[in-house]
Amino acid sequence: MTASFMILALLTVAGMAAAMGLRNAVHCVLALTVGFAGVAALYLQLGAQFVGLTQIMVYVGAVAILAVFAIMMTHSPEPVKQPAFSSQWFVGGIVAASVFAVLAWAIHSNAAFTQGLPPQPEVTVHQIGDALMHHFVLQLEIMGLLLTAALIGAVVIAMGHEEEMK
Amino acid sequence: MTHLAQLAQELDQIFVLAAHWLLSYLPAALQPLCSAILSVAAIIIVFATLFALTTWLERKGLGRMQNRYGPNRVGPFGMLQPIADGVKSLTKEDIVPITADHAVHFLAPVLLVTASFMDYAVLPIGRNMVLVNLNAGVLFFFAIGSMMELAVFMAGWSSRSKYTLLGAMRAIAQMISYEVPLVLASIVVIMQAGSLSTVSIVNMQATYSGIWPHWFVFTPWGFAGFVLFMVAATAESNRSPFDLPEGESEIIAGYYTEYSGFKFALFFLGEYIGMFATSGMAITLFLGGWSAPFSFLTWVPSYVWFFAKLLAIISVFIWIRGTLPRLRMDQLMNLAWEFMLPMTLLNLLTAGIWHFMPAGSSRWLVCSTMVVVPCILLSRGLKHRKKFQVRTYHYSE
Amino acid sequence: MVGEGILKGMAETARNFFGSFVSKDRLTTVQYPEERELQIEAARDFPFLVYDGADWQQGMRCVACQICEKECPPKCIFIEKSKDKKPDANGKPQFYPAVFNIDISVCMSCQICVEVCPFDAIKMNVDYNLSTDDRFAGLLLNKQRLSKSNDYYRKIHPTEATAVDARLAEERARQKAKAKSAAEAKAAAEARLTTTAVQPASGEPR
Amino acid sequence: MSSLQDYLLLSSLLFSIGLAGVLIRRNAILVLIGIELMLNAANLNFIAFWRFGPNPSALTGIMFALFSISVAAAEAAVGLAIILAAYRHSKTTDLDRMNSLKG
Repeated sequence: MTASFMILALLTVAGMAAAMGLRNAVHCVLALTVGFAGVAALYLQLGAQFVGLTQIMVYVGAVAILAVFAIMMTHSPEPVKQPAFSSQWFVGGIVAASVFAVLAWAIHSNAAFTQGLPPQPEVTVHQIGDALMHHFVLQLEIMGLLLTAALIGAVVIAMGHEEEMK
Repeated sequence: MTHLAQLAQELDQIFVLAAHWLLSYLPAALQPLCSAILSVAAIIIVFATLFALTTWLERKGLGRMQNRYGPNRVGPFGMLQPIADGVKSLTKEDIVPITADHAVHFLAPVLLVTASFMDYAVLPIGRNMVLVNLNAGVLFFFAIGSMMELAVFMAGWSSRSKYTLLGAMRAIAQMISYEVPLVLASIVVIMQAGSLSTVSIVNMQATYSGIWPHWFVFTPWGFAGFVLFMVAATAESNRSPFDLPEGESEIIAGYYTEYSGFKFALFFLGEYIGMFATSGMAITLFLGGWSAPFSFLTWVPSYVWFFAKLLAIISVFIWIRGTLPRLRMDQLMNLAWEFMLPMTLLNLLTAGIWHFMPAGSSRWLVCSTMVVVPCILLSRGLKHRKKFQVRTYHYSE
Repeated sequence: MVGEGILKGMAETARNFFGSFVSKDRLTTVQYPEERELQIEAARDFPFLVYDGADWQQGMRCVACQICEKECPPKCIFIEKSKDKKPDANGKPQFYPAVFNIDISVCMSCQICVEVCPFDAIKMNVDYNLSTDDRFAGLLLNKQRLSKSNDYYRKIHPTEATAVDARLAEERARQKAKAKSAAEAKAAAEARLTTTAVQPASGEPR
Repeated sequence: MSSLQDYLLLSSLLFSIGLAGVLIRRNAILVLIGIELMLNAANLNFIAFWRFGPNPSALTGIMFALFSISVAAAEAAVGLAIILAAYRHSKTTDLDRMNSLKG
């Protein structure tokens, strides 16, 4: 375990935990961006430069901003005095903790995962583009279709009815 | 003759050689770290100085356009005015609203300035003068640029004021809307260059046929892309005529209304640094980066050309600011989605056709027509639409 | 086509930009501390107190009647009336202001104090170089800082000052004549009382 | 050098945090963000397996992560739009109070 991995992992976990634990929803989103940036840095550390930068662009630049907008648009004017957590929070906590316990046990018991880092593969953007255009072209087209459908669907759902606007 | 050429080359690489010479005195283990620190420090100092110079130039230029003198008291021709402003903002009281979210209020300008300085990591400001030659440099640039929206939101939200929140919402809406044409306009260059690395994009343009360079701006799609990129860049950096987020007459100063003293100066700095970075990216993508405009001028050091182009673009920014009035919010959004977006998409198509047509005058004719005619038709159509003139107020009923 | 108007506007600003270097007439700026524009005569900012003669304490016109203090809308004038009387410029014993302060950070330059003053003692100044680094004491003008000579008044508002001077001179002449006639009548009465009257001083214009 | 195990542990921790958020938060938007967290954890796994796997030049991990990010972006947009529509209907984003299925 290297020092840089430790720092990044701590940053990511702290950001994500704060995102799920803080009271103020906007603080949650701001903490979330720290977590996203940490994950992006881990991608960069693993040599996946393109994915890391895409992660920053999509998550920090778009998803976080979108969430912030949604929070501002659904903000109730009076200060909310209710608890931030659901009434069955301990059930959820137990479920999450047990999931982590099982996963950690499974990972820990598998000796195949303790191997060291293989030499850094040279991945250029050119190769990614080639792969997208040749081997993965059908998936790319489906993705484009999905994104278009999502765009139109989101606009239609969020737009509401004309009568409601007036 | 060879002696002269060697001298020119040494002058070109003088900063690189100086850095190497300095680092050679350090132990080998420390060299990569110290090299990075040296480059970062150089970038910060150079562009902070350029920021100071630009504020002076802007105030002088705007003054002259309005038949005034501009600052002329501090130093010769008022050139020390930025220093006086800096001292003033440093000694001013730092007022934080009592209801503000203090941590976020403090972090917003820091994040903005950090993000805008990080943009320079991939800009080649001279031959062999780039901080990191990332394989996905252009993507890095836009990813970092999208972080600025978050800083703007933090500033606007944490101040707990309706003006800052309105300003931040305007700014984010504007930045998101114009990021689409900004990225789409630069994609034509990536298509042609076949690379996301800024260094190889510049290297590709630094060749000459006859005396003319192969800058991408000297093609139909390149020129259209450059113009669209610059319009979107103006909106991205909240410059006039797209300065709605800080429209003084409506919302005081937008998202940094509640900032004072040095934090206000940081916002100012961040905004200008961001503007230089986007201009630098426009130079890298379309204007040939550090390459000379004519083949017989290649003996001039490369960084001189970069900064000459940067200053030229800054002057145009100032000129536009002195000329155009601010847009209305609906005009701004309509321009982005109804004019810029179709034109950038069309430009993509044009670049593709250019790539597959044989070189010659027919290629020029077809591609120019493909860009110019839709531009004229689209702008005429939008101008004659009645929707632009009539405004209805939903909330007054 | 979009862009035509923009180019036209840019040409216009460029013309102004270069024009301002070529012809000095375009520049409307006055370089303030070195050059100053002539002030129009009716200019005003804050009030001052007028005194006659050379000594500001001796010739103070103000008699501390406190009308201006009562009339001042933002209540920026503070007057403390003296206990004793001192002879004024005409030699007549009058009350005088022991304290006369104007807080010019409060004053709104409305000139009501000037209009209500029956003694032409308070007038409007034109001095605008009043910046100070002490915003409390520096902007509270006391009696000494407020006092300006009548010559100064004549210099800054010539037309108005001439009218005021003429009126005051007339009034003083009348008073003097009145006093003189009263004295003469008194003398005559005394003369009549002590000796047999020869000729009463009649025919003096009243 | 950190091993694959460290990355997998980290990603399972992130997944659990996201799962806990989904299960215990009341705000619908934060629940959606919890789902994004779980997707991120999965992406981290993809990248880690690609990097430590036997054939990194095949780029499959990177491709899967890229597609996954795109799907996540689409999901966030649609999900937030649904939350906005629900908010317009029930005037709340509190999941404990959104307990009616009537249209």
